[in-house]
Amino acid sequence: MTEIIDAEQAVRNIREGMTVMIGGFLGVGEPLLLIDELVAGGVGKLSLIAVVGSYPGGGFGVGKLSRNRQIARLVTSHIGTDPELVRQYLAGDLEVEFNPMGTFIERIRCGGGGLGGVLTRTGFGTEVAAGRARIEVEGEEFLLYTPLKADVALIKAHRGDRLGNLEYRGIALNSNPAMAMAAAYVVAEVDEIVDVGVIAPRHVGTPHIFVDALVRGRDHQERKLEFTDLWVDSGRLQ
Amino acid sequence: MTEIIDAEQAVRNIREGMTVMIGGFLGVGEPLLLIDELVAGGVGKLSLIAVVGSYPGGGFGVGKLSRNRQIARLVTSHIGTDPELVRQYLAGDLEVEFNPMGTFIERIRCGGGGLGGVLTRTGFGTEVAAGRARIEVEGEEFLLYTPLKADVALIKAHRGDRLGNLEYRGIALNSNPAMAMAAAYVVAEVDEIVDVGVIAPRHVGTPHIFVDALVRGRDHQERKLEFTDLWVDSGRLQ
Amino acid sequence: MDAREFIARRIAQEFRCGMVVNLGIGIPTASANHVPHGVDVILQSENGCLGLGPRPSRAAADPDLANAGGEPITLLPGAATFDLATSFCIIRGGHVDATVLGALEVDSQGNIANWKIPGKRVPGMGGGMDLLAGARKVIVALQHADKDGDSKIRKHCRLPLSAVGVVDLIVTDKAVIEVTAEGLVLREIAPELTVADVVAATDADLILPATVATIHV
Amino acid sequence: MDAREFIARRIAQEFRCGMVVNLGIGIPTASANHVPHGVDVILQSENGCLGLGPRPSRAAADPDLANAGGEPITLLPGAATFDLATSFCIIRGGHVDATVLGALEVDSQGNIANWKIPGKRVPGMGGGMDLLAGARKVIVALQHADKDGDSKIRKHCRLPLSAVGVVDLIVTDKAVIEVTAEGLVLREIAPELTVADVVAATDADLILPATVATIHV
Repeated sequence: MTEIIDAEQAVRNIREGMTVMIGGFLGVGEPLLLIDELVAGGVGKLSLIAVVGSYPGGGFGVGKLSRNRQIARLVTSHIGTDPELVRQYLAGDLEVEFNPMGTFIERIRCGGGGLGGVLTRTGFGTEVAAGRARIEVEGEEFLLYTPLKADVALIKAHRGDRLGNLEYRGIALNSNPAMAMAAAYVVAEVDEIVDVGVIAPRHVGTPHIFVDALVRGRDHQERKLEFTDLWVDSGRLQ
Repeated sequence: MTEIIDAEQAVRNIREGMTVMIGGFLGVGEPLLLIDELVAGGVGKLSLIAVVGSYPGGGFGVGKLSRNRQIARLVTSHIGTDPELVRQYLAGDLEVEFNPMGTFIERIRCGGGGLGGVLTRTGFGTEVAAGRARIEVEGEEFLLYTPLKADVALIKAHRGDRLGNLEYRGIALNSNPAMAMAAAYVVAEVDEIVDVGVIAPRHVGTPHIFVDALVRGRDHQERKLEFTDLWVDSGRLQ
Repeated sequence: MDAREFIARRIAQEFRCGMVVNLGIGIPTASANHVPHGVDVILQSENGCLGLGPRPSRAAADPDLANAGGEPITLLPGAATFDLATSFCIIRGGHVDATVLGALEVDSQGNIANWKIPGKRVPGMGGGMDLLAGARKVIVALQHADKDGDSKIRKHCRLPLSAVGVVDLIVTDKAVIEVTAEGLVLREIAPELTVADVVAATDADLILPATVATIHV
Repeated sequence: MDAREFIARRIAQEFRCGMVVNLGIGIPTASANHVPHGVDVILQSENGCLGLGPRPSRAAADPDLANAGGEPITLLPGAATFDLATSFCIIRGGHVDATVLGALEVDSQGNIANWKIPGKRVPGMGGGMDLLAGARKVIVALQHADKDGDSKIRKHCRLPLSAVGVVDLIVTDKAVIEVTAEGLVLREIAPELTVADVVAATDADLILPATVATIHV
């Protein structure tokens, strides 16, 4: 059963040392309100699973967690947009496991979908292949990556109905649907909460059975202002 | 580039001995018009990949291909609904490779998605595990299944736009989106063809880059009558 | 009441509010008709939905909506549809709380055979093996004896297995049997039977607890 | 014209109508601004869309629409959005006709290094390794020399590789070089240069065909 709670309650279950997946991609589709609460709570030594780092320049969305030094370990595909992550990594204060992005998301899908791992050509002949199991299939070798799961996933969708069904919008789904399936406790931040039946069955991106808690975040208009400021200030929008 | 053609043209590329994927599940989401044309053309010795057999009782949808003895080899999860498939299989006239349904669809997704294979617990301790490679991942063993691809996929969607983007409806998507990615030549039968822009980007189930040809099939109302008759005649609808 | 309805009714008593349940074809599907009022189970169909509703009227039947047996269905408010790849992530990933499946045989080790009779009946496993491997609880619905009167509850399955050591509960027209690490425990018997009747009708050894309840349906 | 625009303009000449193209951040993305009129390429963004349009106005900017560099985008009519799992099935599965990526170094074997400078710069590979492994054609956009004047077109890459033997075409401010089984073939040179200039500026050996064209942008 999905409960509708506030952001502060939703992150209360996250304790030091836990593995937390956070959905989104450079701010877009990130649960910004939940991240703010996680920063406010200050819980440390998190093992974070996030596809990329902060919006370029740092300090936005998941970038607030690195700035607040709450991450001990990071599984990701890219940290270059977050100077703070790069600094902590080069200083040896942060352990980072780099994954090709397609491998990263597929590992999460395997974790949620009960598959034993990912077999991919990506990375052959590079240092990411070092020490990794190679599996021969029909005469060709593939690298084996293990599934990823988490204690908690903080995800973001456009709308949620009162049962917990989620509808995504634009390209803001990115890593969210996969993470929704791969964590023991899943919190979804949404722009609006609607009555059951408003989201048509074929427009449900994540079925309610995966969603433990629903949190009303900023609405679409508030987010439009927030991203417009972000984009204009960083020279990406005229 | 997707061409809009008729059903007869669309199946003309299918030649004896080819591997053909056909989407759908017991009639629902099957490209019924394309199957009719394939039966009319009579091309034989097909290697068919279809998740299950005919609508129960046989002779409907893909069941027309078995009745017309066009299938030499079948990769599937279930043939029990089609007496003709069962008969040909028991007589040794048809080679059948049985796959657990979840493994079946994941093999196709691997074929389309460039992954090396499926690692699954399903089937351990059963005869489907016999002779199959076992891969140990983090101390647990998984069965390895190879990817599936095809020369041609015949799929079915609700609507297609003039570019070839497909929108699915109800539960009729089933195996269609995966098959769309895994064949060299993909034909989609749709209830209606609409202008570009009518299908919103987030409602596209299969992007047009996967669709080589679009065929206008029976419309929704015609299909409703066809399925009502089927269901009433077989005692599944009052 | 016929045996099939008896079994379906007893199985429905296993359902709890909010459970995600996948029902096999036949008796398992029929059990949905007997879910107690106020218990909302969420029915999953492996061909691609969560939130299966009752059968449609002829007017409401939709050519794009059917269950895994090919029967027309409705979707309840709050339902979700998805493709097979996602459907089996749900199933294999442990997100289905319980599956109810028919079987040819089950045995003392929790093994189940339900996909073929070599040389005779070879329907295929469909989604059954994935459900057996992935569902958190496996309930098997079957008649206690086959048509020759032979027990389907075996010491060891004779037919090709569908999964090893996965069955949690066996519900037949004669008994409810729990599969434990120690073996099969007889929990309930049909009203007209004695414990001795059930033991005699069962090939597998049954562990008899202090109290064996009577099935009420 | 600055070197970056020169490279972007030349790369745009590689595009053909109907090609599915993924463009990396920087010069590759800029090449989209120079696609010849009438050539409709289908731009894929690995964070989840096909059918990327021009940048939005402030009024049209949408917090749910950005490219893989975090920049606001529009979607063209006929666009499609999807999650990362599907996006990388498209990429790894060979459904992207061409990718254009920046690089730190490329070499005679078609190897490419573009994801880290050990101990100094460690951004990570992002979606780059998957694009290199999966795209049908790999075009590399880079300045011919680094800021110390050192050639980035190497006999052998010195930096950690991103992929082995995948590069098809190298476009720099000085030359267009094709990667073949025999080695690097010099196809075109910048207008103000001679073949000798380019050979001198290149660490890798260049195969010189009978005619070397001049780049027109």
